Amino acid sequence: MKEKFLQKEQFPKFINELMNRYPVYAPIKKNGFHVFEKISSPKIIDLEYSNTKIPPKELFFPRAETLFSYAKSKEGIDLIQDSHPDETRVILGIRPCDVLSFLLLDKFFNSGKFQDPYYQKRRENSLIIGLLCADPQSTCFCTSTGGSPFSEAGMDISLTDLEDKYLVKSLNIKGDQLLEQIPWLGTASERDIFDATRRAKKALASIKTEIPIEKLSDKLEKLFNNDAFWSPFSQKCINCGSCSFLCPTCHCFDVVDEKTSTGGKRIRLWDTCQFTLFTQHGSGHNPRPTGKERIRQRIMHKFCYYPKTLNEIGCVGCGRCIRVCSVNQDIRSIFKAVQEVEGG
Amino acid sequence: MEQKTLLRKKSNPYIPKLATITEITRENDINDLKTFKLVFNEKEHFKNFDYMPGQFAELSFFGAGECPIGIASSPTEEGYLLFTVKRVGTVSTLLHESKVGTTIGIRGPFGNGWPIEQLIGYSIVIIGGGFAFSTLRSLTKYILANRKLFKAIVVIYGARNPSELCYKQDLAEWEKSPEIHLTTTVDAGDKNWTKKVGFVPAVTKEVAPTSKDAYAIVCGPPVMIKFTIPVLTELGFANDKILLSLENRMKCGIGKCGHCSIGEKYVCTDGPVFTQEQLRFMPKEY
Amino acid sequence: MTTAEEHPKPEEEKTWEPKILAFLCNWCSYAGADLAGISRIQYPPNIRIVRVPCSGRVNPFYLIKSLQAGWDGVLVSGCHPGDCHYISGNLVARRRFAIIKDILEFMGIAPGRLNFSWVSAAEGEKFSKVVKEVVEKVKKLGPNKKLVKE
Amino acid sequence: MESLQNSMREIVRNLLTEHKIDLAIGYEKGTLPLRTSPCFVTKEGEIQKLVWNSCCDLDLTKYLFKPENQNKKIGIIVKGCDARALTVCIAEKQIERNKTFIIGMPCLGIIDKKKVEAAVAPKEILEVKVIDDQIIVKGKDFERTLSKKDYLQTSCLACRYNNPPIYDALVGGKPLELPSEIDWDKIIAEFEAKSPEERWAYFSELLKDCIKCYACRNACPLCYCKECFVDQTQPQWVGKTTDISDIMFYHIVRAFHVAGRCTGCGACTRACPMNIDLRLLSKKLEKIIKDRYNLEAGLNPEEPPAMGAHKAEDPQEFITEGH
Repeated sequence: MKEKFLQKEQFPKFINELMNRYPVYAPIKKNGFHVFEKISSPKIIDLEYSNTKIPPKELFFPRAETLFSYAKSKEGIDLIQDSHPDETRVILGIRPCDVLSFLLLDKFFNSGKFQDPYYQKRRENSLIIGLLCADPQSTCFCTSTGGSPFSEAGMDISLTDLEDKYLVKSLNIKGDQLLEQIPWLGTASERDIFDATRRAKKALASIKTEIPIEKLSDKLEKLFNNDAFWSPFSQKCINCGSCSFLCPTCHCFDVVDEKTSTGGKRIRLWDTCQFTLFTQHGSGHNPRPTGKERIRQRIMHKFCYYPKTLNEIGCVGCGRCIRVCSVNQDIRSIFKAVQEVEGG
Repeated sequence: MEQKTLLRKKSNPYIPKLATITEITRENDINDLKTFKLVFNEKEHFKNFDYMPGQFAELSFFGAGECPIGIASSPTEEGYLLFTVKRVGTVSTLLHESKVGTTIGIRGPFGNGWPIEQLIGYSIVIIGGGFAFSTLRSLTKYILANRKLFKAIVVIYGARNPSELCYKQDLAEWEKSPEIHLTTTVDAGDKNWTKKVGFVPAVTKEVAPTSKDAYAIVCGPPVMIKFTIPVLTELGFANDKILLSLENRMKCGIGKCGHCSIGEKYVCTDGPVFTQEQLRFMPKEY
Repeated sequence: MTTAEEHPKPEEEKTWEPKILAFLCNWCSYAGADLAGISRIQYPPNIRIVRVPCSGRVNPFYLIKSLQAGWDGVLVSGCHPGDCHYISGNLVARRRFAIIKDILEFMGIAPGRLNFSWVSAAEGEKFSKVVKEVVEKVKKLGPNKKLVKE
Repeated sequence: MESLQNSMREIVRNLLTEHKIDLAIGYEKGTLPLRTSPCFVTKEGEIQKLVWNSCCDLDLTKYLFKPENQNKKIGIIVKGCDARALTVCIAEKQIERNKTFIIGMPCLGIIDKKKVEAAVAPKEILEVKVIDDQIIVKGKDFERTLSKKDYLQTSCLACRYNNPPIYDALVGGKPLELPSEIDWDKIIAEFEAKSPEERWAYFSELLKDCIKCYACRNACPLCYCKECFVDQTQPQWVGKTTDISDIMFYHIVRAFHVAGRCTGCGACTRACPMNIDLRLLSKKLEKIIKDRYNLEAGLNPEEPPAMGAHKAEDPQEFITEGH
């Protein structure tokens, strides 16, 4: 019952049915790359893509988000919270690695003494239709970070591209309920499921990068004060924020106030540990004064601190940072160097 | 769709509670230190603001932003909060320029605070330098209000010059009190100064508080801390009996924004109070 | 050079008055403005004056920030070339202004929003004429909508 | 190419063994096709890592400003455009000429990886070979041969200084023929013929994807300020939000700050993760400076930068006379 198929020529019909019920977010091609956007028509969806430039974390943790506004009045100050739309939305076509990044962000934003209401609300209101990854890129290493090109974790429904059709698999009750609303979907045959399994195996085999992650955290901890280890990497880095801004698991933010003549608002914005200002005290003292400390922080945070506090690697192996780096700083070289230091 | 609703008392940790400045005390001659007395606009917010000495709050100056400030009042002082602010950045400058009656925002209390329960039954040595004495004032006040729970109380408080010593009224009271042994010192005295002249580490050595069943609690500029720790070690304080409060750049105060992280710890939620023992194993990124 | 889109709508046109921010050099144009005032020379009340120690003190930030803050036009006025109190501050200002003006106009800010003039302390009459000209220019352009932050 | 690479390595070898430099900054093979990465050579044994090919796109001048590279004698590999940027830095007294050994490379144009990637998208490039004027691109199930001249960096297409204007050693020795030219004057004139609204719309549309990662600033060899205006907080001139007005503010001021200094090396465009290309603006800047003051950046290390100088007779057609 849960495994259906969707002929590709019926894809627009499928999307239209979704759009009749929910706002739909899907990858579209813009300026030479893909981004997730709320779509106005099924035609603009482009699923022939490896992955989006901006990770879909943006849908839950936007680049800029108003935390609250305030208005000045004679009596003083009135705080106003912009209520987030309560309606459920569908996010379609997300890759497994990016969905795993949501699970990681869930652990971070929803755990601890305080929870993040903005992130939480958006997560609750989203239905995730994932697109399994038949053709991973050479920079992908999701299998090393606990994922896989056919991982369905975190999805409500998964889509597998079978050339002329999609295998549509519901993975939980939310998925079931959604598919019940589209009764005309055909039930998948044994053959469809067999094809999907074949593709999964092929995809898995095509990922060549293997990072021995066990003990990575301990090894990095020992390397913390080893300047000779970090300097070749910090030497190359120009400390721009592109790797962390475009990382699906980076979640640091800055908070700024914006003033208008009648009031203002408090906004949070993506921030990155690569910037000087990130840690600089009001006195001018900077605990991470140079690029070396900052690049070390990024690596340590993902591969040492994350495992220690949340018992997970803070990386989903999407390879975006490798592709986006203008000086070709390759995170895989850092892993390799960690191994070599220990081996030698 | 983008309906705007007035805030209710929903617990959104990013939304400040409104408060009014009811009193401003100028703390030093050069006038870059002021203590603000704040009162929540809605009295019930005091109930929800359940704090302990050593915790901090994020003060909002609407239109400019927030800054984390240690709470200088003690929970035993009811009906108001005290914050001593040095004029450094944008928000603190605007606070300094504000008048009584200005509405500001408070989020908090945040951080772990001084581990009071752990301190019960011990002698307490409080060592402070400059305006970093604020949360130590809170602690001293709190201990004095619960005096019977503790053994000897030694306070060593130093500043650059007599004018830089904060909370002069409290100091005068403590000086007379038999409950507490207070030593104040300055780096350079003036013609009215009759008390000690000397740096905090040297004075600590001189006062030589006993380390038997005692905790040392240190707060001050980095250079003072650097030279005071060896003195305490010499006096026999174990590293887990030395407590320090850290400061790092901070934005959210609730362990989400990432700015104040030191290794896997966040100063805002795991700190700001750490033992010297903990710090030994943490990166020196503070 | 301007198009219809920049013009205010007819009903707005009646009530709308441009707001112009003027950065005046302390040693000349500011005194010029003062002279205009003392001499009771009339000029439009649309300008607000910021006194600066020299036109060379005017950082291009000020000009962009003014537009961002919703001013409809900006005027920078300094000493005539050769008369600068600091010898050449006004010449530095001239290059800076030329570049920032060219950049902004290239990007689509209408010519006339950014203005530069030389007015000496003795030229009260000229100051009033400059202000009149600037106000007229900006009036024709209508309210500034570009770069304004909502 | 290969012989150029060999002579380059030979020069570095001599400099290192004769202790004329402590460090050589060049290019090494990248981990992805079409990429190279900066390479820091201090020992003779590392010289083999240095490469020279048509993917050496980075402007290495930036690395002279790194804290770890201060007080070192450095040999730096530069193309014509990089050398011009370096010249500006020397003219502005930011880099000590006598501590820098400039190894000039004759440049036949650098391949624009973004253009090549776009040509075969969404397919992934796994291998690239450049043979003379051809780029052979291979992927999982395809192979395509592209003509190099169609896939050069836009900045290369209008390059007039493919031989470094200053150098201590010039690999290859003789000037190269100029590549085909883009007529920027024409492009600028066409753009200027549009209405202000159209021009504003163009820049608004172009910049709205900016994520404010400041990669353009960090890659720019001329953005060497210890504290960038973006990071100034008292007052904070630039709003940090992603509001288009704040994004524009940043890019306008950055453009202003490189006016009369920008040599059009294209580092900002290459570094931009969002593929924003502001070259139209930087070319216009070049033209403004040339037209107004008859100056061209990065040709003469003795000449003060345009914005650091002034003349009594500077044009001032924009003066309001108050008629």
